[in-house]
Amino acid sequence: MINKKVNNVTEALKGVKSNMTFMLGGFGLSGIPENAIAELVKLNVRNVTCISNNAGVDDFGLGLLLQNKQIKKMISSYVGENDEFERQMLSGELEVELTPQGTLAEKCRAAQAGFPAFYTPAGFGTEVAEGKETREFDGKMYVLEPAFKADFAFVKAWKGDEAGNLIFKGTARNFNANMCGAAKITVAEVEELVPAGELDPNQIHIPGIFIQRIFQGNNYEKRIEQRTVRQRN
Amino acid sequence: MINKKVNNVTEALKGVKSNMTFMLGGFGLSGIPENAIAELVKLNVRNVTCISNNAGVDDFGLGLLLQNKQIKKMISSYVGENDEFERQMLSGELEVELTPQGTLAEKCRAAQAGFPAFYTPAGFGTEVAEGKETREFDGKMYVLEPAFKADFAFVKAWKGDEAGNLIFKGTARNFNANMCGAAKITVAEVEELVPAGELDPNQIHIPGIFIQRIFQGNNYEKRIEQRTVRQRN
Amino acid sequence: MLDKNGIAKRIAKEVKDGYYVNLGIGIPTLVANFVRDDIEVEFQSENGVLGMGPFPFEGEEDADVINAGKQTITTLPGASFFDSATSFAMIRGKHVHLTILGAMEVAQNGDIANWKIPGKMVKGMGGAMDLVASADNIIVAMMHTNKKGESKLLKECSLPLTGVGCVTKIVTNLAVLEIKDNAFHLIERAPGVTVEEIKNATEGELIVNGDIPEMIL
Amino acid sequence: MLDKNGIAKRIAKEVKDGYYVNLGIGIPTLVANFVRDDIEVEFQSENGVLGMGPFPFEGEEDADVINAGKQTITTLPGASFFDSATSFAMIRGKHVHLTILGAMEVAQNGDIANWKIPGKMVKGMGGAMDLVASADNIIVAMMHTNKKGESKLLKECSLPLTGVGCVTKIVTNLAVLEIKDNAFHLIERAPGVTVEEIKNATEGELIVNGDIPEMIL
Repeated sequence: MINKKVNNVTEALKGVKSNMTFMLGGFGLSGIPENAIAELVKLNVRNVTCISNNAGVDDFGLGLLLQNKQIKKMISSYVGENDEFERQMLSGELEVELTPQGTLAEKCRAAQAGFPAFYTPAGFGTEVAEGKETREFDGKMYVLEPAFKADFAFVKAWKGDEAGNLIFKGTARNFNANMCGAAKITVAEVEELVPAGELDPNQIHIPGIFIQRIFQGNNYEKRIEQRTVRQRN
Repeated sequence: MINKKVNNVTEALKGVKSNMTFMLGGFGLSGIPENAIAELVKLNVRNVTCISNNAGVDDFGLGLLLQNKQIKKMISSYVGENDEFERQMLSGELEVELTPQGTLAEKCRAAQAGFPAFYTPAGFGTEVAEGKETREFDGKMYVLEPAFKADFAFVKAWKGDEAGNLIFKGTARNFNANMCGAAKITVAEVEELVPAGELDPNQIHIPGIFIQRIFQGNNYEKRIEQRTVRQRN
Repeated sequence: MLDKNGIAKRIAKEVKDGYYVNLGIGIPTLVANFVRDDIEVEFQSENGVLGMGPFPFEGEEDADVINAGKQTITTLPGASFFDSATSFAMIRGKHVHLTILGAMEVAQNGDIANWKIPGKMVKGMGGAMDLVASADNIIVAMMHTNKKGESKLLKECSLPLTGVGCVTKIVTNLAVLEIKDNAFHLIERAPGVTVEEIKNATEGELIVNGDIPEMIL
Repeated sequence: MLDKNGIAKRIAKEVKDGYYVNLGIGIPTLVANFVRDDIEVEFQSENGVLGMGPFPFEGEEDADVINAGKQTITTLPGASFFDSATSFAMIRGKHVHLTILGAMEVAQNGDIANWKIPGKMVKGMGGAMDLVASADNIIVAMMHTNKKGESKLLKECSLPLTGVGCVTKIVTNLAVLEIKDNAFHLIERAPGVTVEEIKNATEGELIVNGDIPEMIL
């Protein structure tokens, strides 16, 4: 067993520098790597490019890096619910590359799986396809999209073992699974880190080969963005 | 819940005809859809094209269809361990399209996921790439491979529920997972079929949306091709 | 004239037995409330869940179980969770049978715009571009006109497109329309709405063939 | 001169701490027996398992747990099972650090042929084409000459290729060689084998620079 365990978030983020490109898992605030984000704020790396489906809210998630003006460019599919984001984008301080959500996921998976690019129908005929190669297959038009290239991927899982194997919970899996192994170094933080052998090999969502460092995260806030409930009758 | 359960293999294979293209899961004899294969022999459909990593052995797996001369063409990555196969191929009775194993898997996944084609480095500069489009990305050469098109996919899982959700066991997962949803109709046979709600939604390998019909299989032989053991000391 | 729930109720009749359905944010979300309970339907949310149920009871919310609108949800028996790439494999691979989404504009050739107002509103397309580029069966749920009273059914979209030539059916507060041969074809009128009113509210080419029935809800 | 176990033993020294390794059928499979036990290594098998252990005890074989050679195996703590597409994502995505495989022929430019003898043997390439096209670090394990005594280290492969310009290291029963600048570079001699013997058994361009040490096993 190749041991991927590091002792804390500081060790896990060793080598993180300004001007790098990061991938960050999560959908909205669900499944975001809270510990890594807090450490990025602390490290105060600047001019970074972040690949993340969303940009957090004003005071949580990637919103914390935005408040701190650490982000040069965001690559996302949906960036609503964030006033500071909108302000920086409209003022030109922040570069934004909006990417269809399925394309975003597959650009991660392509990087993970060694595909240089792929053809997708999403965005054909729209401004997303401007300047990109397009091509017809079986009478339908597709856009050629390149795989992402990133320095670090920060993902958050529910359980993990020392071999780096990950199990996610519910819809917190989202982009976290696809970002594993899609950057030069993948750092996984987990709610529960167990010794190798405790997880069923048949029930691993992401095998440890895709992970370089894993650590036991702490103080998860797991904030809910839209608390919707029904009444008991 | 959309119920995918059918009562038996006969119902599951309704619509199967001669001249069709089938996908069949399994690696060697591990994880092959034994019940579907037996029914294909019984139905005696002819001139079929089979997409399957291997071709079984002389008296089991797809070897049974070969003995019966039902197969017109095999698309596989490895076809050793089968004398009848070799005889039919060398005599020209059987058409064979050998495909690198990773390409075979991805041609299934592309069909499942709605990608028309993909670029892979496998086979570049070899006879596998003859007549195919090639292209350079970042100084490396790739071959363009189209997604498979098939009429039926026959897969075998360990557990399944009435909603069509599947859980595989061990290395019997192999191509079974990638073939789900890669043909017009996917038929899953399982060792244990349970009511919806009994499987943990977090531990489903293949969601039921990729499956059209599921049935409780029976009489699994699960033959071992290379029984290798060590001695207790 | 229909309200939002009325539009949702009418669209619910398009949901057939055995359908996997992706519901967009807004009016489309309401559709789930009106689907007949004698048919089998499963709702997919592109953030990674199939088999969505109602909102949780108070106190049972789980931050790890949400829909694409970031709302807390529950799951029904037979549900499954999966990653984003697999979710869009379902969508791109045409395993989802029906997509219902809102729009700011629809053109008579089936173009749709619903993600950006240049210089004003740039929230992003989310999964909408993948959905409209992939689905064979797309229903747009929207008001017939915008807040200024201007038609949203146009000869050509003025806003940046989400997808080209992809919308086949529209249900508005005034009517049900199909798009074919580069025109809106009026199929049904909302209760109490005249063909004339629909004509006046439709900027694009409107085809009215014979008597147009009032919709049954 | 080395036997098969000797070749495997020498190759095992190339396996470094922290490596994920894919072992082909034949001599490569034997390498696992000789890897130092003070380093952390995991073996991947392309049919869908990471963290392979030894063969099972008699009576504990499981038809659902095999390697790419279709042999029954066991798994070690930290193991995982996955589908074929994910397995080749590991390989194509360069997450596997070292690939060890057999060959029928290797050319001085790094070409390899190991899957087909036209008109005679056509078993298929299995995962070999994906492995050699993807891996940065490929070691070929083979006999220096074939059964007829003809060299397998050639100027050009005569058999259909498995991959082009991909082999960087070869360990045979006679020597360890590196491929660069369109030539075989002799690095080590097998115990008791002379440079002359290696020259005679090598059809391709062979570079011998200075004294060539005998390998330490």
